[in-house]
Formats: sequence, C-alpha cells, structure tokens
Amino acid sequence: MEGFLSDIFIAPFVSMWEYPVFLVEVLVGGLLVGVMYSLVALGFVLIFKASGVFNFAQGAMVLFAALFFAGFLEAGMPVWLALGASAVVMVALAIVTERVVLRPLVNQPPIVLFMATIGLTFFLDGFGQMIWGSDIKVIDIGIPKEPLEIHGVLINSFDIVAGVTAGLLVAGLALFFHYTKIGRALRAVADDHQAALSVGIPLQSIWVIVWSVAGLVALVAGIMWGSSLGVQFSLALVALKALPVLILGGFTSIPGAIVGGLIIGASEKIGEVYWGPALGGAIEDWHAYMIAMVFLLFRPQGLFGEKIIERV
Amino acid sequence: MSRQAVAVAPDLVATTGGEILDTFPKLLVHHAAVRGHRTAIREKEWGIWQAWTWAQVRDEVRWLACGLADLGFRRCDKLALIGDNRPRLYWGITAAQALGAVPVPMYQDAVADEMAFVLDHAEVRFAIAEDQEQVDKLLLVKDRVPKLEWIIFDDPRGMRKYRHPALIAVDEVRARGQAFARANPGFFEGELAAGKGSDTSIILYTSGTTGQPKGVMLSYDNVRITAANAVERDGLNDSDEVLAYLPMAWVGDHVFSYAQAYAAGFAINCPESGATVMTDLRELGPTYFFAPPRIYENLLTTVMIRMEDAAWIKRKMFHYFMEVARRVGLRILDGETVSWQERLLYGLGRLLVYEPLKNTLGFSRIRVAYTAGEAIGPDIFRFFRSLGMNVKQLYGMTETAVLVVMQKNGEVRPDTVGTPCKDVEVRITETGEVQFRCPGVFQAYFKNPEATQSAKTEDGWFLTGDAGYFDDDGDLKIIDRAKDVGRLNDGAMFAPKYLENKLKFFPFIKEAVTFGDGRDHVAAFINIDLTAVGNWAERRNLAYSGYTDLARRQEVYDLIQKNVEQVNRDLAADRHLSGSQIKRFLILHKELDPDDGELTRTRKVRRRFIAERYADLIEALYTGQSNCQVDAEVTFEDGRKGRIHADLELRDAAVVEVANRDPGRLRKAG
Amino acid sequence: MFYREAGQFKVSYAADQAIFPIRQDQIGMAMILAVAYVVMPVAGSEYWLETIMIPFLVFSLAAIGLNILTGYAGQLSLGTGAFMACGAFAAYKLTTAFPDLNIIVALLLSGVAAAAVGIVFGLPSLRIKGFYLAVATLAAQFFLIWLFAKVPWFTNYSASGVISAPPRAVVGELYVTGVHATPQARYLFCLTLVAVLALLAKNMVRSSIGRQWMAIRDMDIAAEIIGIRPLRTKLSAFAISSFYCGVAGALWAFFYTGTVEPGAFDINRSFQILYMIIIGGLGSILGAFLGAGFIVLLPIVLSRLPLMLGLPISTATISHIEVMVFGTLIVFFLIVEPHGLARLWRIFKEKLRLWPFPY
Amino acid sequence: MAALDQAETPDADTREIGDVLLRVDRISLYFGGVRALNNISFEVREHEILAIIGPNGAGKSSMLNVINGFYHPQEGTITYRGKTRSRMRPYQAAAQGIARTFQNIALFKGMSTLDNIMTGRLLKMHQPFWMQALYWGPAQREEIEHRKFCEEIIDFLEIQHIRKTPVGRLPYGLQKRVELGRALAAQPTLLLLDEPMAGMNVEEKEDMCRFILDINEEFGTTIALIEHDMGVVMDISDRVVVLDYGRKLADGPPDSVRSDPAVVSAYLGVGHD
Repeated sequence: MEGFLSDIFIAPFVSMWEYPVFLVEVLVGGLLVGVMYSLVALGFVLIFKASGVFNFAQGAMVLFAALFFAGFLEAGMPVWLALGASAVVMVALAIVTERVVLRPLVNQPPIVLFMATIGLTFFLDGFGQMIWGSDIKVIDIGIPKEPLEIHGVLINSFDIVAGVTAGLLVAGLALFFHYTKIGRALRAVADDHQAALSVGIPLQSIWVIVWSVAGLVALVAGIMWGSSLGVQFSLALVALKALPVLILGGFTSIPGAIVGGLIIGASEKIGEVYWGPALGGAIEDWHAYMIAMVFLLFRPQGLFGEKIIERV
Repeated sequence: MSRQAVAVAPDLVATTGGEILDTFPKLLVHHAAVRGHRTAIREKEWGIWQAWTWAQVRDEVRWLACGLADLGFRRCDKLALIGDNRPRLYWGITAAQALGAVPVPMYQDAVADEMAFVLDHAEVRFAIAEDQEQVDKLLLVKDRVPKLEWIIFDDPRGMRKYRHPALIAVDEVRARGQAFARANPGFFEGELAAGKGSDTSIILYTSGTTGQPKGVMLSYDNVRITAANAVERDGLNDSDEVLAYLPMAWVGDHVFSYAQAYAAGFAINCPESGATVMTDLRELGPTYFFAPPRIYENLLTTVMIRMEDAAWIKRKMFHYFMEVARRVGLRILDGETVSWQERLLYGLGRLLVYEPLKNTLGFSRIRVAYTAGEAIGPDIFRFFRSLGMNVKQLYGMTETAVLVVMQKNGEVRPDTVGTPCKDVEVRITETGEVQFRCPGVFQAYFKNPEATQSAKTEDGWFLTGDAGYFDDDGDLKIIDRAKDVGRLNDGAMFAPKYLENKLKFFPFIKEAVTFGDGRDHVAAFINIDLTAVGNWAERRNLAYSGYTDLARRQEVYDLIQKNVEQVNRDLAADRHLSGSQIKRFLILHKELDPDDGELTRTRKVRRRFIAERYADLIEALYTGQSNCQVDAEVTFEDGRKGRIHADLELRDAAVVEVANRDPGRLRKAG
Repeated sequence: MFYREAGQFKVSYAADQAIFPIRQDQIGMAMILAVAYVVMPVAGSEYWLETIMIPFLVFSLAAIGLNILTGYAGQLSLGTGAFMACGAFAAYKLTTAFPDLNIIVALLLSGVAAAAVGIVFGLPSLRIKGFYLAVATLAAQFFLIWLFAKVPWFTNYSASGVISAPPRAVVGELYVTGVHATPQARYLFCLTLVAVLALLAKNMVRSSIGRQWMAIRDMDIAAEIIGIRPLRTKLSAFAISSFYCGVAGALWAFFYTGTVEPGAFDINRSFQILYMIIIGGLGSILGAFLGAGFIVLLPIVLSRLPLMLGLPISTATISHIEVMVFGTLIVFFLIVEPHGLARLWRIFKEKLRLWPFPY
Repeated sequence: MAALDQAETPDADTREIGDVLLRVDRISLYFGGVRALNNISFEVREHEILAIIGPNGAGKSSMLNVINGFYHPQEGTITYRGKTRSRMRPYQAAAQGIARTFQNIALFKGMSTLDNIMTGRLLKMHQPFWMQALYWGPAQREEIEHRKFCEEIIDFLEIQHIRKTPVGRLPYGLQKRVELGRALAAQPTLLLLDEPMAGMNVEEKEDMCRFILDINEEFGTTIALIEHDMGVVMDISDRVVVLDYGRKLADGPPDSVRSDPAVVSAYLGVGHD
C-alpha cells in the first residue's frame, strides 16, 4: 500500500523533476494529440452552436470520411481528387441528413435529436463498412513520420504536420465565422433562431451548411487520425475522447474546443506516462472524463461557455 | 360488491312482520334493517362516487329529521327543497315525511319570482337550499313569504360573509339533530309510527301550460302503490342502479329516483353537476333509466355527429351494422324468430358497434329504460331499441303518480303508450278524453278546490284532458290534449300537438306550433334546431351569425319545407288526420324560451300564449302575405329584456290531395 | 372496442388510483401473467427462454432503472452499463464471500451497492444539467469498467478477468444459478423478481417521490419553488435507478450469460438501454418492457430475415446491414412517434375505449 | 373546506388585517451592472391582499423572486414572521409557507391537473420512499388523504372536469387556475401571484378575482400579487405598492395611491389601462 501511495503521490513528480526533457517531450506529444481531439470537438461545437443538436455521430462521420478517403485512394485516385470526392460525399451526407433526419424532427426536444444522431451513427458505421469492408486501411499521403529533434526534444514530424493543419483549419474557420456573411448568419442562429430567420436565411440551409462544414472538419480529422492509426472502426471511438474536451471547453465555444483539446491531450499523456503504470494502465479511457467532471463542478458552463443565468 | 339480487315481492314492501310499511320513512327503516350494508345512494363528488348504505341513510335522515324538529318543524308543515339532485335534498324529503310534514321540491332553475309564488302558496316554513345561488334567490324573496322561517343550506361555499338570521348550515341542523335524538330517544320512531298511507306525502307543483302552477298533493299510498306495481311489472330489484339527474321537483324524478328506489331497494346516484351528467352516466352505467324523449334525441344527435367525423371505413361499418340492427334488432328484442344468418350478423354487429356504442353512452347495463312526457320520434325510439336496449314508453301524469299505462316487454310500438298497469281502470269518453281510476290518483290540488273538482270526479276518476283511443292490439294511443283537438272550417279534425310532434321528429326542427282550429287550413311556426341546422350549414359553407340570421336563410327555408311536405305525405295516409295537412309555415326569428313564457319549464309549448303574442304572424299566415314584420320583446340569459326586429318570410307547402276522407271521429275503445 | 367501462364506477380513491382501474385491463394483465408463468415455461423451448425471454426480462429491468432516471427525473445518463456492472460484480463478491447468503438477498444487496455508486456519480447533477450531465455519467461508465477490469480483487483474482455465477438455490435444492439451474427455473426466478420490482417502480412513480422526479424533469425551478429539494430528489432518482440497473446487471451475469467480463457492460450496453427507453417511451414503465422487447427481438429478426428470404449475403455484410437498419429504424421511430411505443399503445387503447367514435 | 364559522368575525364586512408578516427592508438587487431593485422597503401584513404595480421592467417580478429566495439581494434584509432571514434557497421559503405562481405558467407539463396539485402537497407528505414503493398501509392512506385535500381544491377552483387531463393540453386560462391550485395545495401563509390575470379575457379575470378574494377570505391567506390591470388591482387589493425602475414610488390604500401625484405622472397618467 505504501508503495502504491508513493507511486501515486511521489514518484511521478520526482521523475518529472529529474528528466525535464522527457516531460517536455511528453507534454508536446500530448498537446499535439490534443490538437487532434480539438479537431473532432470542433465538429461537435459547430453543430451544437448552430442547431442545438448534440451530434453524437461526429465520431462516425470521422470514420465515414476516412473510409471514403482511403477507399478512393485505394481505388487509385490521386490525393487531391480523393480529397475532393470525399468532400462531396460529406456535403451530400449533410444534405441528406438535414432532409431525412433533422427536418422531420425540428421542434422535438434535444434528447430526441440526440438519439437520432445515435441512430445516424449506427447507419454511418454500417453503411461505410458495408461499402468499404471492415479491414484496416492505411492512408499514406506522404506526411513524413520521422522524429525530429528540436533543442534536444524529440518530436514526431507527423504530429507537427497534424498540429499545423489543425491550427490552419481553426484559423480558417475563425475567419469564416467572422468575415463572411454566412458565417455571421451562423453565429446569429446560434444566438437566436428568430433573429436568424429575420436575417433572411432559411433554417434548413443553415443546417446544411453547418453540417457540411462539420463534415469537412471530420474529413480532415479522419485523414489525420487515419494516417496515424490506420482507418478502422476504432476511429469512431475518437469521438468519445472529444466529449470531455467539450465539457472542458463548453459546448458552444470554438476557442474552448481548441484549448480544451490541448488540456485533455496533454494531461492524458502525462497521466498515462507518469501515473498509468501505478494504476495498471489504460487510464486514458477515463481520466479525461474525471478531469472534465471535477472541472465541471467548479464551472458548470465550461471554460468558455456563457454563464447560465436562470430566469423565472 | 356483492350482486346478490333480492327480488322484492309487493307484500314484502307492504308489510314485514305485521308492521305496515305504508310510508317511505318506514320503508327506509325496513331497508336499513334488511339490506343495511347495501348502497342506498351515491353522489359523484371529489372525484369518486361517495356512497351511503341504507343504514347510514337511515341515520342521516333521523338526524336531519330531529334537527328539523329541534328547529320547530312540525307535522303538516311544508319543507321546500331547492337544488340539483343531492343526497341531502333526498334525505330532506324523507326527513320531512318522517315528521309527518310535507316536502315541496322546487325547480332549481326557477327565477326568484316563480319561487316566491310556490313558497307562498305552499306555506313553506323551512327550506333546504343546495348552495349560494339558491340561497340568494330565497333571500331575495324572503320578505314576500313571511311564513318562511329557516333557510338551511348544504354547500357553504361563498357564504362565509352571510349573516342572515334565517340561515343555518345543514351540518348544524344535523348536529342539533344528533343532540336532539340523544335527548329524545324514541322520538323519531314515534313520529314514524304516527304516519299512515293516506297522509299527504308530497306536493309537486306542475308548471301547467296556462296560469299559475298547481300543487298536486299525493298520498303515500298514491306514490308507493303505483311505484310498487311498476317495480313488480318490470321485475326491478335491489341490485338495480338509477341515475338521479332529472329535476327533483318533477314527478318523473320523484317516482323513478325516489319512490321506486324505496319500493325496490335499489341505489340512486347523483351526478357531480349538471355539466357532467353525460360523463357520470357513462361511468355509472345504470341498469334502469328514465328520460324524456329530448334526451334520447340529443344522444342520437351526438352519436350521429361524432360518427360523421369518424374515418371512412368506420363510418361505413357503422351504417352497415345500423342497417342490420334496423332489420333484425327490434325483432330479436321482441323475441321474434330470426334466421341464424341474421342472428350471426347481428351478433357481429353487437361486438363491433352496438355494445361499444352503448358502452360509450353508458347504456351497457340497461335492463329497462323508459321515456315519457311527450311523444318520442319513431326513428329515435327504433334506434335505441335496435341496439338491443329495452326502451319503452309509458303514459301518466303528476296527478296519477305517473305510472298508469306502460308498454310490456315484447309489445312495444313507437306510436302507442302500452297497456294499463295493475289496478288501473281506463275509460274513454264520448269526446275522446282518456280517464283513469287507479291507486295513483291524487288527493287534491293544494288550496285549489275548483281545479280539483274539474280534474277529478266524485267517484275517483281522473280526467286527463288527453284525447286518445285504444288501437286494435289494445294499446292506448294518445294524440293530443282533448281541448286542443279542434276542427278546420271544412270539419276535418285538427290535433295540433300530433302535428307538432311529427314536425319535431325531424332533426332540423326543434319546436313547432300549429294553428288551424276554426280556420280554413293548417299553418305552422317552426323553430329550427341551431346545432343540427348549424352543422348542416357549415357543411355547405353557409356563413351565419346566429339563430336569427340562420332562420331567415332561403336554403334553410327550403330544407324545412321538405320536412313539412314529408309530414303532409304521412298525414295523407292517416284516415283520421289527412285533412289537417300544413299549408303554410314560417320559421320564427327567435327560439321559443321558458324565460319569455313561451315554453313551460319542462319545455312544453304554451300555445295560447304564443297565439296571443304572435297574433300578427298568424294573421299574416292566413291572409296570404309573403312577408311580415315583427318586433318582439325577449329576455336574455341574465334577465335583461330587449327587443328583436325581424322581417319574416311566410311559405306555402305542397299538400297531398286525398279523395276519401274520414271526417275524423275518434273511435271509442271497447 | 373491447372496453365496457360503463358501470365500472369508483367508490373509493384506492380503486380510482389503482394501476389498472379498468376491468378489461386487469383481465388483460392477468392473461399476460398467465402466459408468462404457465405457457412460457411449459411451451417455450430452451432457446426461446434463454436467448429471448431471460435477456428480455433483464433488459426490461435495466430499462425501468434508466427510465426512472431519464424518463421520470429527466437526468440523461449514459452510464447504465457501469451501474449494471456494479450490480454484477457486487453480486459475485457477495455470493462468493458469503456462500450461505440467500440469492435474493444477495441480488438486492448488489442493487444497494450499485445505488451507492449511483449516488456518488449523481452528485454532479446538482451543478450540471442536460448533455453536460450525460457526458459526466460517461466518466462513471469508463472509470468503473476500467476499475473492474484492472482490480483483480473484483474477480477474486481470476486470471481471465471473467466472473462465473456460483450455483445458488432459492430454497433447498431449487437451483436458479450455476450449472444445475434449469432454464425454466432461471426464467421463472427472473420473471418473479422483475415483476415485483416493476410493480414497486410503478408504485413509486405514481406516488409522491415519482411526482417529485417528474416535477424536477418538467420544470426544475418551479419544482424548487414549491419545496422540492433538487439535490435530494435527483440523488434519489440516481440511487433508485442505479439499484434497478444493478439488480439487472446481477441478473445478467447470474441468470443470462452465467459468466461475464467487464466488457459486457461497456458503453454500447448503456446506449442499448437508452434506445430501449426511447423506443419504448420515456416516462413509462410499460415503455421499458416494450422497448426491451423491441431491441431484443429486432436483431434476431434482422439477422434471420436474409436467410428466410433466401438472399445470398455474406455474414459480414449481414452484420453491417443489421447495424445500418438498426440505425435507420431508430431514426424512423423517432420521427414517427418520438414518445415511443408506450404512447402508440396509449393512443391505440384510447381509440379502443372510444370505439366506434373517433373522439 | 374551511368549516363555516359564523362567530369568528363579528363584523361581516372587514377582514382582520393583522401584524406584519413580511418586512422588506432597503433591498437592492443588481444583475451585473444593472440595478433591478433600488433600496426598496415595504411590509406585507397578515391576511391582506397587497398589490405590487409598476410598468414593465419596474422590478416587480424581481421583487417576488427575492421574497421567495430565488434571487439574493446584495443589500437589505427580509424579515419573515419576525425572523430576519439569511441567504436561503426557494425550497426553504416553501417550507416556511411561501407559495407562488408565475407570470409564464410554470406547470409540470407532463402531469395531469391532479398530479400537479398533488405535487404542491409534497411538503405535507412524509412517508419514506420504500413505503411508497410498497403502496401499502400508511403510504396508501397518505396518498388518499392528500388526494381528498386536493379534490377539495379542485372543487374550490371548479376544475373537476379536467382533473385527469394532462395540463399541457389545457387552455391558458385553466392552466393559470391549475397553477393557483398547486400553490394552494401547500396551504401557504403567504401566496405570491405573478400577474395572475395576464392574457385572460374579462370573464376569466372575473373568475380569477373571485378565487383570489375567496382564498383570502376562506383561508385567511396573505396574498401579494403583481398585476397590470388597474381596475382589478384597485378592486381587490387592500394596499398597493408602486414600483418604477427599481424605485418605490408609493405605498398605501388603493384610493390614496390612485391620487398620488408621483404615481399619476409616472404610471397612471401615461394612459395605462
């Protein structure tokens, strides 16, 4: 017991102190994984913000997009064409989803819409695998995977590419939201559906756009995750990792998704490396949730969420 | 609940162990002893049917009676009861009777002035009022009826601030009664024993078609023996259930809900409120039911309207099986032979339509149901009977304790009223008037010897004033008031009510008034049925703003004209009445209304009053004008008066020429 | 059509508040029980009892549990599987640590253990609501499953990390778990337990505690203003819900599969139960049964359909199609009747009661 | 419901207005930088009907929210039944006998009329949950006993016909009545009504007025209400407090408030009502 306590409360800190470079490596690695979480969380946030739908299918969309992309590559398409074709598939998916699932359920309570996205998850999982099979596919789009050494810290170059891509995507989205008419309309919807209608944009179009954008984000995330882990069913489970990110960042905050992702990624890696062995390993399954939950108790609306003022 | 039915032989009702059960209070004590744990009365209140057993009712009545006695209520005093059907009001009747006093139930929807007349005429000393509404009316007229000493109220709601010295809560009377009973053991029993069958048991005021109401005094024997005979005839017993929903002041309720309940020992059930009667009826599912024709009519109308909105296939099925029912239902009910195919089809109809339909109306458990008071439309009558519901007609009046002529099972016709009951003698005079001598014939009209004399002979015959005859099957057929039966100038017989009823049997016609005595032809005033015609108009996208507007529409006139002409065709087939077909009619600009004195409280037409009031219109009908201006005073719901102006259209209706016409002499029955 | 309500009037509040106030419903229920108790054990094959009826009962119980929390108290939970696992492992520890403990007591105690865990994980519900809470319950889901997998004490240091139900009898030699237990005995035991617990649940939701849950669900602010203490009410829902899920988990391990590993109670199990209450109907005990029946039967029907139709499809493809159809059906159901099968039944029953009228 | 007691008050036309039940003392409430209530003081006396009036945004609803513990004022004190309260939750206020209704009906939509009213009875029900689960003996007796009480409220408010109807299906006027019933079920000492007659037609308003007066009269419940309809306010209240942008303008009997120049210029004069 004493040994266990020491493994929990003393040894990790000692080890961090003794090998700071390793700590930095772990931290950077964690942050870069966190960026990938952010990518998935971003999809959630976009949809939740614009339509109030808690889209559980975001993870399935990542898998779905990756399956199509990998499938197109296997079929011999060049990368840019596969990318374009997959984008078209994701937009088509957004249109079909809006028409078949969302529109008939408009005005239903949030939990019903949430359940519908679970139904959608099943459909996407089944459909994607029915077409492309359930074997593991490899995505190789030429991103280098050699480790790089920067100031004595070893970093995987793939992770850096992924981080930069995610960063660019986030920046692009931020610009899109702030400087385009559609983007502004989307923000208006998030604040007030009535207001959005008065701007003159039909709710349906807004939903299609936002689901398309979320689909494209999923495509990027799918390519990134797929390149690093291979395209397989477990990719869909990445979505579960994104949920604590959401709690941390707030369901409606894009910066929250980014920062939340970084925090979760970093703490997860650190926890796994320093505390994992003492606890028997595989703690990354839950410890992000634990962090998020403890955090929630102090700030129920998340890091960047708006304060909830209850009115009578 | 145990459903052990105890058939009640009349002798059991009459005597037990040497004791003569000749009054209702004695019967109550008897029931409390014999079936003390069975339910005597229920009231839907606070969401459930609150029930009292016979033993509990006996105690309640005893306390109430002692409480009344404590307040100074004495033998032969009069106790007024005003309100909806409530257990405490029924107990009030028995409590008064127990003291040898006379209960006087009054119509709860009467206005204060009408109440003042009855209170004053009946010399009422005490009154039990249901609630604030009735108390307010009583307080309003109290100065005009100096004999009224105490106003006992049941529901204290809203009267917290009332400080009138004559007011007392029924609970307080009950509490005083408990104390009084403790202080005077044997008092109640002594008073009970002092009552005898020939005493006056009740005074029921009839809202006659003319003049002021008359107080019909009925003895215990009148009511009790009549009720017991009817109980015997229909085999009613203490497991029956009846819904007490008709005005307590009406003899119909008094006999069916009070006297027969005591005679047979069954339970009566008071609805939650006037607005919930239909729901309560459905919940309760009575086994014995009495309703005037208009209630059956309303039910049929609702059934048809609701079915109109059903899905296409359901509607088809409904109409198909109703057709089957029309074909075989009556024959099955009357015990005639029917082929097995038809029986099978009818059985299927029962499963799919008849039983569920009866269930939703609350008639699943009906063993016997009656209608009386007015003629019932043959279609309505057949509709309910074809469903397998044993609805029958009877004939009687307040002055005979109602039950004198009733239809027997298996001998039911829509246009006759049946055969005389036990101990009933019937004779028909030269003029066609029906007269009775029977146990139910009343004692006298209270404080009105002239009226009594003109209604009752020395040797006990009651002159009904109705014209009628026995048909070839020995069933009595009533056509009209004898005095109303008149002659057209060509000598043809004119029975206005018979014509009016024929008109009213059409769903679009709510009321009709016909004229023709001493005239060249028959003419009619029509009141359309706002619900039915309104529905009809809606289906035709006919916009209208209200009754008056709808009534003057050409389309509506056309519709009514068809009905009038159908009546003429029917009349042409009757050798007595073919000469009195309706030549001209108009649709009145307003609904006939009891508040305007045009109808009685029981919604009977006051023909003479109407004739005077609308003399202009009648003249116009006979002078061949095609239009007529009217300007009439009306009373609104809240009692305000106002005037209506309208320009009425007068129409001709086609008549069927009949070659050979019997001058229309009424046959005397043998 | 079959209802004959005229004459079924109520003279007491007890009768008016009965679970089945209408006689025809009482008869229907009696018939269902007769079929469940007599026809099923006699006529049902072992396959039918073991792969359909017992899981149906176990799922129904879990669905009742989740329905109490989500359907009645309005607290969305994705941690049902974890609470079931609590019950399963608690039952295992109890029965192995105290071999003489009656199986019924052991099952109920394992429910209590799950309830205790439920209370702990319900604590955040005071501060957080809706989907935030749902995600927080995922913490319970992942943490607890990890815990049972990683801490060998829970499996009595079994090398495989799997627990097996020891043979236990209700009375005497009447074995209901383990190798000696006949499918009939196991089925009847489950049936009785589920029936009793369902009755208790129904009683709770029609009593004061149930009204408190629904008040919190429908409008938490108004509920607090009329005197309902939010935390206590939510925690009571968590506790009782977890109790039901825990007992269901124990039944799963002891009566359905016989052996179980923590993975059997993973997040997919949680979602499965959630579908049941959504498809069956939120806020309805009947709905829990209907939903469980639907979800148990659907995969069986789906997996046999191609065979029955004679379609030459590979098993892998069938399983993918199955998943797809399942997802589609869920969406379809939500669109057609978001209030679930229980609402459909209620509408149907209302029609029958008013027959032949439309209203 | 309350047994008719003729001897209780000798004078039939006045209710005994008693001691101070609730004292609001120099209350100020801020939301962020916005000052919703500014140094408000007034008293509610036992058995009286007090109306709080003022234009939209005057802070009337905030005042009720402060009284029943939903908002916590930054300054000032509230004394209820002689005890100055510390920061409390709404359910504690309920336990002390403060009930209320809401401007935008806050019924439990998924429940029937009866269940809504039964929920209001909750503080009086004490059987443990496991007894409720057994629904046996004391638990069933308790249910029935409270059902009886609720049936009397249903009778009082004349909503028998909608007893078992889910409240979501009821028209607005009836929902308001059910909400009043739910508040009454708690047998409150102080009843707060937030615009009980908003959005009603004349007939419904008359009914509601009668119910409010009857409640006050039959049960002696103290009532503080917010209302826009000046006619109604002047008719039924014993005293009127006028708020305007968080300040108190006037406080007194209807007649004196009606003629108060500050009130006339700020409120009545602008053609309200």
